[in-house]
Amino acid sequence: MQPYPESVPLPSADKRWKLVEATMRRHGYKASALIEVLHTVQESFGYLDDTSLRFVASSLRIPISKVFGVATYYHFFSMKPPGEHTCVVCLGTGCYVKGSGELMKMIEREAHICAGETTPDGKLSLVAARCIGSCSLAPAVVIDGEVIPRAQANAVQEQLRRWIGHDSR
Amino acid sequence: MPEISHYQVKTLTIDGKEVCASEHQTILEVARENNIDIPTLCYFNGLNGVGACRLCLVEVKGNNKLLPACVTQAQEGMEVTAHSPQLHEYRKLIIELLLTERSHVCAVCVSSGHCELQSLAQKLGVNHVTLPYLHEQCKADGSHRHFVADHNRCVLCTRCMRVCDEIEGAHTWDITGRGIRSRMITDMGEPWGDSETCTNCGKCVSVCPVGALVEKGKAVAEMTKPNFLPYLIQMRGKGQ
Amino acid sequence: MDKARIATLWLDGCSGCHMSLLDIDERLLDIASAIELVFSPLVDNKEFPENVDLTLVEGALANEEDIEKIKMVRARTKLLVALGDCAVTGNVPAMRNNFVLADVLHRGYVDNATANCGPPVHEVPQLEPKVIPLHELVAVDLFVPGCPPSADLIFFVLSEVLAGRIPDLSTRSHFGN
Amino acid sequence: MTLDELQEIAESEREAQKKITHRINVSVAAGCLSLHSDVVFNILHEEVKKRGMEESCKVKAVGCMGLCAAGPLVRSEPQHTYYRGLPPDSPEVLSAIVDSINGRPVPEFALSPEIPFFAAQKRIVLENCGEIDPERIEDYIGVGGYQSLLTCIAKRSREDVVQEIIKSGLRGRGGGGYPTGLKWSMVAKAAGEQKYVICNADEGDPGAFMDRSVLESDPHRVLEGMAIAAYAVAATKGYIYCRAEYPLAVKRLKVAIRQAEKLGLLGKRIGESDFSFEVEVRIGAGAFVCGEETALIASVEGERGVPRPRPPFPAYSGLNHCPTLLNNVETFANIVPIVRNGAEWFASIGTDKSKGTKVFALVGDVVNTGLIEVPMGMKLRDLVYSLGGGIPDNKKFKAVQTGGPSGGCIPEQFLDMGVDYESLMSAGSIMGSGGMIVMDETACMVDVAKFFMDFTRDESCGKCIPCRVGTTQLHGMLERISEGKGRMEDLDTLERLGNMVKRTALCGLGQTAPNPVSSTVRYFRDEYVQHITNKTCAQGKCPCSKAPSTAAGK
Repeated sequence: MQPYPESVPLPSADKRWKLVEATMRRHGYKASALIEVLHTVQESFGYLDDTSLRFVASSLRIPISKVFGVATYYHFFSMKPPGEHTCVVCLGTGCYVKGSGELMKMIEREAHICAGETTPDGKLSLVAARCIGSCSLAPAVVIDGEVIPRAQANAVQEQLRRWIGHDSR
Repeated sequence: MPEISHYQVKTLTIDGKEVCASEHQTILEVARENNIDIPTLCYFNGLNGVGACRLCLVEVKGNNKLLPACVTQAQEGMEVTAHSPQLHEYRKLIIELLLTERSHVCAVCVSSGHCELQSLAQKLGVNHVTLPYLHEQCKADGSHRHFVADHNRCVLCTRCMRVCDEIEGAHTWDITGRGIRSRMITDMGEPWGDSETCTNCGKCVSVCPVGALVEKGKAVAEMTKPNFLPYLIQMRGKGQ
Repeated sequence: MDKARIATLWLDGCSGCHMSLLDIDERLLDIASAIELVFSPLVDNKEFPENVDLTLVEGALANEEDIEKIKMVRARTKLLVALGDCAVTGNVPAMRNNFVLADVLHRGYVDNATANCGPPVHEVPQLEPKVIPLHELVAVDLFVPGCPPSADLIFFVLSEVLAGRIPDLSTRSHFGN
Repeated sequence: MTLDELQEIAESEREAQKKITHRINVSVAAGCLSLHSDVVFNILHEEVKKRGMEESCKVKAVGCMGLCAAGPLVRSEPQHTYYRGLPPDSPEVLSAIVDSINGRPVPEFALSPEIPFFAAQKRIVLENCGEIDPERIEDYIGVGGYQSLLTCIAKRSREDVVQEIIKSGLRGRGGGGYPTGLKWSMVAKAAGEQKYVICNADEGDPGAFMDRSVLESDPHRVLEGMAIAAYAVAATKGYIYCRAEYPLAVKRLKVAIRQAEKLGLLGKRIGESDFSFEVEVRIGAGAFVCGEETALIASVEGERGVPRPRPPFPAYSGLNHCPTLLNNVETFANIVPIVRNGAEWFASIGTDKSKGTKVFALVGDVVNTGLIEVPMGMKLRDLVYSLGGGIPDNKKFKAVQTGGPSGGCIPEQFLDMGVDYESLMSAGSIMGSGGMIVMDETACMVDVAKFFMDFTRDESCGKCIPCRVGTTQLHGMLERISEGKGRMEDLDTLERLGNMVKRTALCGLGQTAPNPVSSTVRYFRDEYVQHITNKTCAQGKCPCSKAPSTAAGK
């Protein structure tokens, strides 16, 4: 086995790198830990960027193209910083049948962004989920981590307007 | 090389023809030894098989699934059908799908006349596509000193990635994204010329079946690919 | 027996397919004796006639006029042949499909123009947003790919048709040159 | 810990339970939690405390009770009643409930356990859900938990356990319906020093949340099933591959693993035997195809979750090229009752070829949305109208979608069909993981087909051409039809291309991706034709219904 690549220095003094390093250490710096490590990076920094991917690649001794390939394969990983607030609309079948598609279109119109984007002022990220398993309380929307069961268009709209300063547009 | 005494000869039939296979031979290898032509695209002799292009699918009696000949080992008593009207239909449609995916314009391609996609279309009798063109937006990358990567012509066979990883050991190439948005990348998707890992060896260009990876300065139909197999066999022998 | 009524049509293409047709050279004489060329850029007929036995169409469908023409030609032709890659696949003309039409026009008539800036709007047919091969709009009876199809291939097609057979091109033809 | 020691814990747990005369179980599974059942729990707890009744009345946080439509759900015993839709913001109501525990239940919120939704179920997989506290291992041990595992290790041979599962007739609950025992015996017989057991908790089918509920409500049940499997096939290392979208399930699994390790029920030398089995949780990252076993293995290895050709099957060459047993959550959750009650008992439930029960997520246009477990073979009509309470607002039933993006839409004429693997297959759908989405007359089947093709197109890994380009083409065709730009020939092309993708795609995702299209074309051809010829969507769901109809043909 290869020795621990202790020579890879942390990218900066930011304490969050220690969390990333801890995950790698826990997994013995094995290449198979890549996804777990990327999860830690995203949890700690909110997203993945060049610096973090290069750091993880050299620490786990994985080709950089492969790390980038893995990071962009999975929809859960984001290569852009998230907005201040996040609105996840579930587009699972249960929710879709209950009108979440319309709900999403309403929010897209409201925020002037498409699913997967963040408003230019960085206030709101809009995310489409494949199914969050709240099918029996459809349509489900997750606002800043809190599940809103049987989401109503106007309630969601009101909440969003408070964030994105709709009137000033 | 395994010793002769390890060989266990298997008998099977391909398209009714009785053929012999040695241990660990794939259906495709046996077929080619016996001049039975099974079309392939992602397969490249000397690289690991991935069974991705699905052109080499064959019917095996007793199995209700079609099996990729390139990665399926020949078995004693197998009855393989490599050519049937149904398989021919499927193969034609696969080529059609590829032709609709990106911009395969033979008329302006440096590899025209030396392109595996072009000759497969001819061989299978694909003289037009019945499905609409998708016009996937791709980039062409001319940043490398010696080579050009035109992703509009890429068929995602991943030969470049495999040769770069398995033979050159650089692993400059990989895939980003997924599904219809999959793209081959060098390093972190930056221009090829900026790659820190590329050794400029040109192996990827040699194995590319189409005009996606070519040498610079070649005009239409000028880009021929060398016979890469002897080199691969030599390198495999050394490496393993 | 009556002579076969044959036409050729030139849409969005470079005329290379017609050149290749002429490259049949001396064999043209044999063909000429068996056919009547009723419409073609090579002859001086203004009107596409009715009851045409065979029409060779070069070029893709790129503007409103192409579309009108091909519909009319289809209605008046027994055997419609897509001749060459532009007619069969869209080929080079369709490479603009990767861009928005307005951008293409801007590039051609503004960015790279030295005089008379701006795309022409009068007395020229307007371009369609996307260039399409013939069969996306009308039924095509025979596909003869190639850029251009070789003279031999065109000769083969014509002689087969004149002999009353639908030519089997399955492995004779290929895209590109 | 030995079997005797385990029984001691169970005994003392049961003794402690006996002292409690009243219990109020509050569901804190994700569905009820999103309706603030945690607040309900706290208030009820406070109310009981206020009255000084903590000794005799236990307010317990439990897992899913199933009837999500009526959350937050509470069950009160010995009143033998459920409470539905309890308002978290009304302490008066909650206080009244505590006051009533010796008398008649508060009528406005009471719900009888005798209604068909509860009474017609047969709960085997879900038997502990809503009964035990998922974050207390003692609760699980109190209802006999981990006894099956330790009994197997102490008293039964590995072959014997495999035989038991074979005899039970249990089939994989993840979708394919492959006989579980056969899979186990393949892995057991496969040569290899290192073997793995992987639990597929990447419940990717949209509209399905059975596995989520089991993991959140009874995680130990799954762990024990995995450990029995590991014992039977001689594996020493296990992974649970769980979706990142299920944070609560991940949390409870991690808690459960820690608890079990602490008691020596997982980890090294389980039950003081030579058998060791360590379990780790791996979190998915949002790729539906990772539900396919070879893609899941690639993902556990830290790679792009892309399928590999089979053969070789994971049973012979799976994780790190070692023999690997892969089953899904519900399959593992069936193991303990089979081992406890015997194969004959299990085989006596269900139909000829589909044994046991199946958990379904009943969602969409149905009154009682939620989670149910019924014997295989129950009629679709009973599921929808009796347990499900029918279609809301007196609308007409149109179809039920099963099997997620790999399944199909089953029309009215199949309502009297008994639901099992074979019948669903013959109706052009599949069992899948158990999502059942009911659609009423307002659903547009072209729109539904487009929805699923959009899903598979987006989730296709892109490795093989038929799936990568084929799903995109199929989706494009449906899009054109929904925009009123379709042609009649498109219906044939949908079928021709669909068949080709089914036959030639590399993995299960591609091989089943055209199913939602082919089943809707088969049963609802009229609707397609209407979109094409009239250029309108009668249900008003498609873009063509919004633009003024331009009837002029080309």
